[in-house]
Amino acid sequence: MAEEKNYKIIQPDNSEENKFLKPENYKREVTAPDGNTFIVDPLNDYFCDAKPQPHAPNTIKVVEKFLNWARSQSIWVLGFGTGCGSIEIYPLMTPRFDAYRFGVQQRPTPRQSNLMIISGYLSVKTLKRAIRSYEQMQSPKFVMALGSCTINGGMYWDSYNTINRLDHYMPVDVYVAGCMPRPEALLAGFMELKKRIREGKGEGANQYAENFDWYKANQKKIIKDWNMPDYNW
Amino acid sequence: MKEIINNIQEKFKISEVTEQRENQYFISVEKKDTIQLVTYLKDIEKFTNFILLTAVDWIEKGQFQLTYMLNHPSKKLDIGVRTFIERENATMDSAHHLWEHVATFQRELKEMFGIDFPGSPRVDEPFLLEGWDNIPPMRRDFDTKKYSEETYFPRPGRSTNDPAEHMKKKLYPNE
Amino acid sequence: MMNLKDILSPFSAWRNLLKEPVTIKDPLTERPGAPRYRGFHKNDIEKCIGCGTCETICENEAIDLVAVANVDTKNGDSGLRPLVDYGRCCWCALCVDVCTTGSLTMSNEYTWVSNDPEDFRYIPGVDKKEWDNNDLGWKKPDYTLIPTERMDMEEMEPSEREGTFLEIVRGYSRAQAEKEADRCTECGLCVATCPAHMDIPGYIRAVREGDMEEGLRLLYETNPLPEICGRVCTHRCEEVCAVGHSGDPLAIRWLKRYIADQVPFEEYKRILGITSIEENGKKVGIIGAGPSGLSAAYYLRIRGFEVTIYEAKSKGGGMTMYGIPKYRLPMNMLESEIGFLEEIGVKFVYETRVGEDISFDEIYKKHDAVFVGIGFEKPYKINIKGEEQKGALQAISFLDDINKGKKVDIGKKVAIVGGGNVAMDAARVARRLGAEVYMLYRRRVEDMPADSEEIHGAYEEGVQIIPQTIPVEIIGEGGKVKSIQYLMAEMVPDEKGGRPKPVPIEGSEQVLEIDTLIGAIGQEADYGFLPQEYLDKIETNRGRMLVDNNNKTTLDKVYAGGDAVNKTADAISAIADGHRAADAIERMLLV
Amino acid sequence: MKIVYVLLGLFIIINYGLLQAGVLRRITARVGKRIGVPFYQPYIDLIKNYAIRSQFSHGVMFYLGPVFRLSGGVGIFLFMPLIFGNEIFSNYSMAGDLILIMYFMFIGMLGMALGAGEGGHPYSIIGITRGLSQFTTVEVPFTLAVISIAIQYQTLSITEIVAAQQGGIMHWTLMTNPLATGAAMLSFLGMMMYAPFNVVNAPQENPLGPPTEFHGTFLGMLQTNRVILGVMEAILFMNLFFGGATNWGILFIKAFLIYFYPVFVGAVFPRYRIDQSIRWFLYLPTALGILAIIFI
Amino acid sequence: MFHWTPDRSAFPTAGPDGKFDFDSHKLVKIWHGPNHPGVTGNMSLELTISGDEVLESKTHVGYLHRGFEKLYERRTWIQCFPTVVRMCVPESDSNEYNLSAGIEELAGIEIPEMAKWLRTLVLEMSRLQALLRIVPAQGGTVGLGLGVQWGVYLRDLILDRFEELTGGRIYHMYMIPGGVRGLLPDGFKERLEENLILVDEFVLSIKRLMLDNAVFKKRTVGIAHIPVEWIDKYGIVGFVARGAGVKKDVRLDYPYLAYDQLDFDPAISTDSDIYARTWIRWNDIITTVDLLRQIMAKMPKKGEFKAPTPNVLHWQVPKGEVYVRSESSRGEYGFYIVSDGSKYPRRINLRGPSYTHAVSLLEKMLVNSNISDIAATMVSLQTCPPEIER
Repeated sequence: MAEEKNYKIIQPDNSEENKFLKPENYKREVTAPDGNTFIVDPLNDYFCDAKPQPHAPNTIKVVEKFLNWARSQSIWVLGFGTGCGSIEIYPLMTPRFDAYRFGVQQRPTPRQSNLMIISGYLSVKTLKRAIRSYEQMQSPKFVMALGSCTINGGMYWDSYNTINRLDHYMPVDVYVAGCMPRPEALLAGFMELKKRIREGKGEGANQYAENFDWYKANQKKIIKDWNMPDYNW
Repeated sequence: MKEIINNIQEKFKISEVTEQRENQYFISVEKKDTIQLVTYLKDIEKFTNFILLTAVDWIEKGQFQLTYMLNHPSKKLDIGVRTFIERENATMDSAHHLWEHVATFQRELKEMFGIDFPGSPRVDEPFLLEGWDNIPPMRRDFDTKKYSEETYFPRPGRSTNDPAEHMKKKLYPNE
Repeated sequence: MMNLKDILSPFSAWRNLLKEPVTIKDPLTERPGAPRYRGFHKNDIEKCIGCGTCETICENEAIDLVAVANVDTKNGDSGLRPLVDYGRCCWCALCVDVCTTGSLTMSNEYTWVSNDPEDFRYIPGVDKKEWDNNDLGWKKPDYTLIPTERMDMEEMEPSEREGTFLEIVRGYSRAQAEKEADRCTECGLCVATCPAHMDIPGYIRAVREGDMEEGLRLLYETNPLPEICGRVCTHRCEEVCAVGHSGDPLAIRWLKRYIADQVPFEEYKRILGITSIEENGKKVGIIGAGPSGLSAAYYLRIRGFEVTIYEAKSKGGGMTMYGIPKYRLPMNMLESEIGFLEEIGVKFVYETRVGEDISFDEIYKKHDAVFVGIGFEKPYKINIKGEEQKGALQAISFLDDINKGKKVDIGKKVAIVGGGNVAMDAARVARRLGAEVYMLYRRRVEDMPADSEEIHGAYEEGVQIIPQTIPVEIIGEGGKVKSIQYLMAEMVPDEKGGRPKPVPIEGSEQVLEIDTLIGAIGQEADYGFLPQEYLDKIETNRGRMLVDNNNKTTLDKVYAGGDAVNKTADAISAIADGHRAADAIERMLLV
Repeated sequence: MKIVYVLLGLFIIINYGLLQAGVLRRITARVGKRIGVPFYQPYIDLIKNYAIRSQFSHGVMFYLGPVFRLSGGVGIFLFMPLIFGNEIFSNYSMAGDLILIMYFMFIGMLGMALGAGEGGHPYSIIGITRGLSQFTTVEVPFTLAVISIAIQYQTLSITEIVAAQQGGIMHWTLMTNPLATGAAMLSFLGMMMYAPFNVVNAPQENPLGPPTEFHGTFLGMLQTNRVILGVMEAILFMNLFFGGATNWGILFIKAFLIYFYPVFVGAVFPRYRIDQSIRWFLYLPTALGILAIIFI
Repeated sequence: MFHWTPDRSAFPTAGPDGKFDFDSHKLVKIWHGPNHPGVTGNMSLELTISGDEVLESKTHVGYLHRGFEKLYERRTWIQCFPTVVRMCVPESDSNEYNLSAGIEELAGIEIPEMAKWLRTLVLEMSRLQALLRIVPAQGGTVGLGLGVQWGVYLRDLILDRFEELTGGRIYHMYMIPGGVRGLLPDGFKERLEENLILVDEFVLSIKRLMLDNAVFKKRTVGIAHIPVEWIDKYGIVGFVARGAGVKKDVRLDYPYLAYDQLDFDPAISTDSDIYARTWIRWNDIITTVDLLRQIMAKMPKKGEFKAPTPNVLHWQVPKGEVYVRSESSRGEYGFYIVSDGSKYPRRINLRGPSYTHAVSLLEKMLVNSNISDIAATMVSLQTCPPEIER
């Protein structure tokens, strides 16, 4: 990519939401090679397309109940091992515990996944990717948090690079205690999640959309570098 | 091993020799001689296996200790070359030309301790952290607990009691 | 390059189609954790003493100590119980391994799922959980993270002890002391038990770190007679020591002694920072130079009071001087302690018995406050026939005479009546004088009020203890004791729930030939010095003065402490009394 | 009236395909010593995907991709005679339907290419590029085999080919033209995208490949298509090489066996790299196809 | 007939500043990870590709950075002991051993004989469970998931033995400074032997499925070749070095614990490609199983298992520095420990094999390789991000 400056930075105002903004995230007026100019807001354009919208459940109760049942029986897990707990996903998806029989499958892309397992501690760097993955997932989506680290920092409670509580950054449906939780405990977590989904309580996606500003403010407080790596797609 | 140490002592000014084990020695050398000594150990004494390069923060003395850990693969000897550099504006000569992986160590030291290695490839690129805007975290004057408590919302509602204090409060509050 | 075998051999995997899958049908119920599994915590709430060692070792600060309803704070039990935060715990079980009582364990339960992150905290044993009755799980293994064995104190061989009054105990060397101090968990349970509430963890830390001056400062904060306490303290702190639950308790007394021994007296003033005292012009009179009086004197003096001590005897120290044999407490220690007090300006008026040489009234009028530390001087009589004969002694006067250096002829066979520390001292002193010693005690050996190490020492030195005996008559011959007749007793449980009572067995009379009989069944205070007008105002209860929380008697301006006030009747309580009274006097006079 | 029969056939095929997928997953799970999913799991997955609440689009072609793909599958179905000699389930079979079906097999892939390209994810583009290249080479031996049997039977109508094979196992193309069958069955491995020819959506390399960005209803459509396409390709091979079916029972058995064959191979082999797989198809299967034409 | 090699002259090349011209439309930049099934653990590779060929690769780590070495400044020596385990997830016991051995060396503690054997046992079991996962995973990277299913099941059986012996499945926290935390439970030997028999069967079946598999060979033979000169240049250790014909094994070179009383000879190959490295690790399974049987036979039945240590609550390890190493399944695993004589360690630095394997070596190896081979290359180096980042 050409390094020459073909844009003009627009100075932001001194409002509260711009407090944590770094210079590279200021809005900018970019001049295209053909002479047209347009404004780029790195925060929006590079990270999140638009504020997510809440999606109401189906108004017909019976239908919603049936769909929730289907959702609970077909949980596609995003194959993103964020921390050490992911090592226990191996036994879970293999003969010993065989979570497939409970409708759990792994999916390599967030677009098709319903459940994100935050397997333990999240460093700031991973948190950014986890949030991006979470936002790419489609509603309804669920989050399962493994281990002490997601509840109150766990072993890394005083580390400068790991978050202490996950519920400040994304809505969590189920916590599983352990360090790390055994596969059985994870299965118990899946059962609890299924129960919640069937009861219609798995509305984390809507909760995220409704409190988007709060979540975003928390995230912005610690993620100093909002720039995504330069994808050219 | 003794022989090698003697050889080095003849050629370089070694300030301290510590024998940790029969086959593991640590020697201290001045900053300006360090890379020369490491090169000598690699090329002449055949300590061809570079194990690690790391820093220790001696904040009381205002110094960083850099340790180059070298290994002699066939004679099974380890030698740790220690050198002390100033903590302020710490810089050190780069050794990336000797082994390919030294650059990685130097990149980490630059990020975690703020020790500069001019000329080392990609030394300024962040290695482990992203968007870090505080002092390099491995420096001892960086308080990780304080930073964590200020930044990462520790879950409230915890409180503890010291047994002795508590018993005083309960059993003999007036004394 | 492809050979046929390479194409066909992978298909062998299809054999598994005919085999039964290895999947566990119902993992949640079929697979309990292993017998050693480190699952969720359990705590035996009765056994736990709330020492907080688990909290100290936890690297995640996952354990809080919290007060729990139904568990009272008492001696040796802080009343706190660990609360575990599973948002922090890493299941390393170090807390279990380090637990001093072994009350904390782990179950083999491992599933805990919730949607509320605030759920994951509980007090094991108090908040009921389904795994509370799980027998399996990690238990404290058969090893120790805190050394359980006390450093042996070097002692004089029992066989060498006869005929000498040299100190038995040699004291710790530096290495020994540091090793012993290393065992401390710094829980601080002992602080509450210590009558003087000394900062025991603090000075033990000072020993560990080799900082004797700091140690001495800490000692003097609450105890101005560490040299004495380091030797003869009843060390009730060691009874509640957390480490003692799974091994030997810390040798707290010996460590105290170690600190006091390390620092020469000349340095005290500098270390304690009392180079100059700002006088405040108030006067305090102290009756009795026993531990309580000395303690009060020290604390009052360093706060600028003018302190005068009236002592009937020729030397200070009270019972520690006259009652404790010198093989336990060498004379020079006491003298230097008192010398130090004199050095900082405490006035001693010796050989002045209040009520005889000087009237109480005078003292009361002359001073802004009076502290009474008269102790128990008057021994109880055994109250049996023949007690008036020659050769029937009282332990207190016997010990006093010995300490003064008088020769006492006790003959070849001596019987001691009683089972307290004084009796032990008398017995062991008598042994040192070369006599054959019999000890007659009403109850069983385990009921003896004396310290176990005293009993042990007595046995070692060859004192023969005859328990469950009730002396009936002293048989004399020519006005001199010849033998003692006693009845054997049986222990009858007390209906009211008190300790069992000895009841004589009819017809079990036995006679023991003796040359000397020493009675040591207790003492009482002598209030003879008080004029009647004061005696009326000072209320007493079973021979002890009634005092309030500040050690103030019912008489205005008069404070009291020591044996004459508290039941425990040991030096450390007396010192605490003195300190408390000093504080109260300061409050009364200065604030 | 025909349309009702066709819809009925489609209904049966979809249900059969879903059940077959479930059963096959159970079978492969057993090879891995597992129990595996319940046999009705594909139904639930499908319902769940259609029930996803939020959708977003990368553009018009992103919508059309799955539509194209589904129309490819349905197109094959429309022109494929299912049951020989049964008027109801012969669909829109006609004289040149073999050509049409081969066309529909490719159009789905092309549609997918458009959709995946619009999706913008580099991995879906890499995946679809691989998919197109591999499918092109897969088509080579298959086309040669089809030409061979077209020469053999002198027709391009599937119904007639099936008719010519009636009268016992010895009349099947398998027996009468083993070379063409061989070439076609090898290319069938590539068509079904099981290992070793599943580099298109190899999870360890380009997570999922073309459908990376597809979600919810889009993914549901792709899944539906996958079900129809898989079964229909098996039925095509059954019709061309294994004597067709005269009733549903035979159809289910034959289709299952034919479908099982790539699964059988795929479970125990790793995947080829794209260049290796292209090369592989251009060696043995193509040679067989050429021989089939020569020795017809 | 169809042999074709890419015409490298037509490839885009980096400009004088070392950067690529992305406007040429001949290049794509892709991020391989962290959310990608093909990377080992949570790390990512920034790849510049042209077609299927990688032109430049950069390793990005730090997704698992927890700042352990910083945390040790605040933790006493004993508090480091549970923490240090988390530095490498798939094979945690090397950490425990290194820390304990380092502390023991500095403090001059000799551990009891029984503890030595138990540690050896645990280290070998740990190696076995790591290999049971990673060897079939090499097949998984090229699309053969079946072996993983079998291997992870057996690994789980070994984890059961771990649970029985140490009380934990993944993080055992067993080798406490001074010794270990318990003796073998009753019947452990028999149960372990039962599992080892299953492993024996597995060794054969994985050979039939994977090592004797035509397609697997096609995918791995000759791929990701490491020349022998690179061994010192990149600090290559363990099985990767052995794959290139240099016998490096800490157990042989610097015998520790009871290894000098055991008889073993790790496999060696000169092919230095993915297949050779897989084959070596497959052989390592056999070696390890054999070692475990030797250990169980030679181990004393009873004995002290922990040497007395000072009170751990305020243990001041004497001043000094030491480098301790052990052989993990990935190669030499070293701890550099500096004590300033206080309650807290001055510095504990981990040097894992992945530190060079996954960064400088991988970056170099991936250049001009096919993107399909990246996952296989990474697993063939057995990279483990947590030990790079700590």
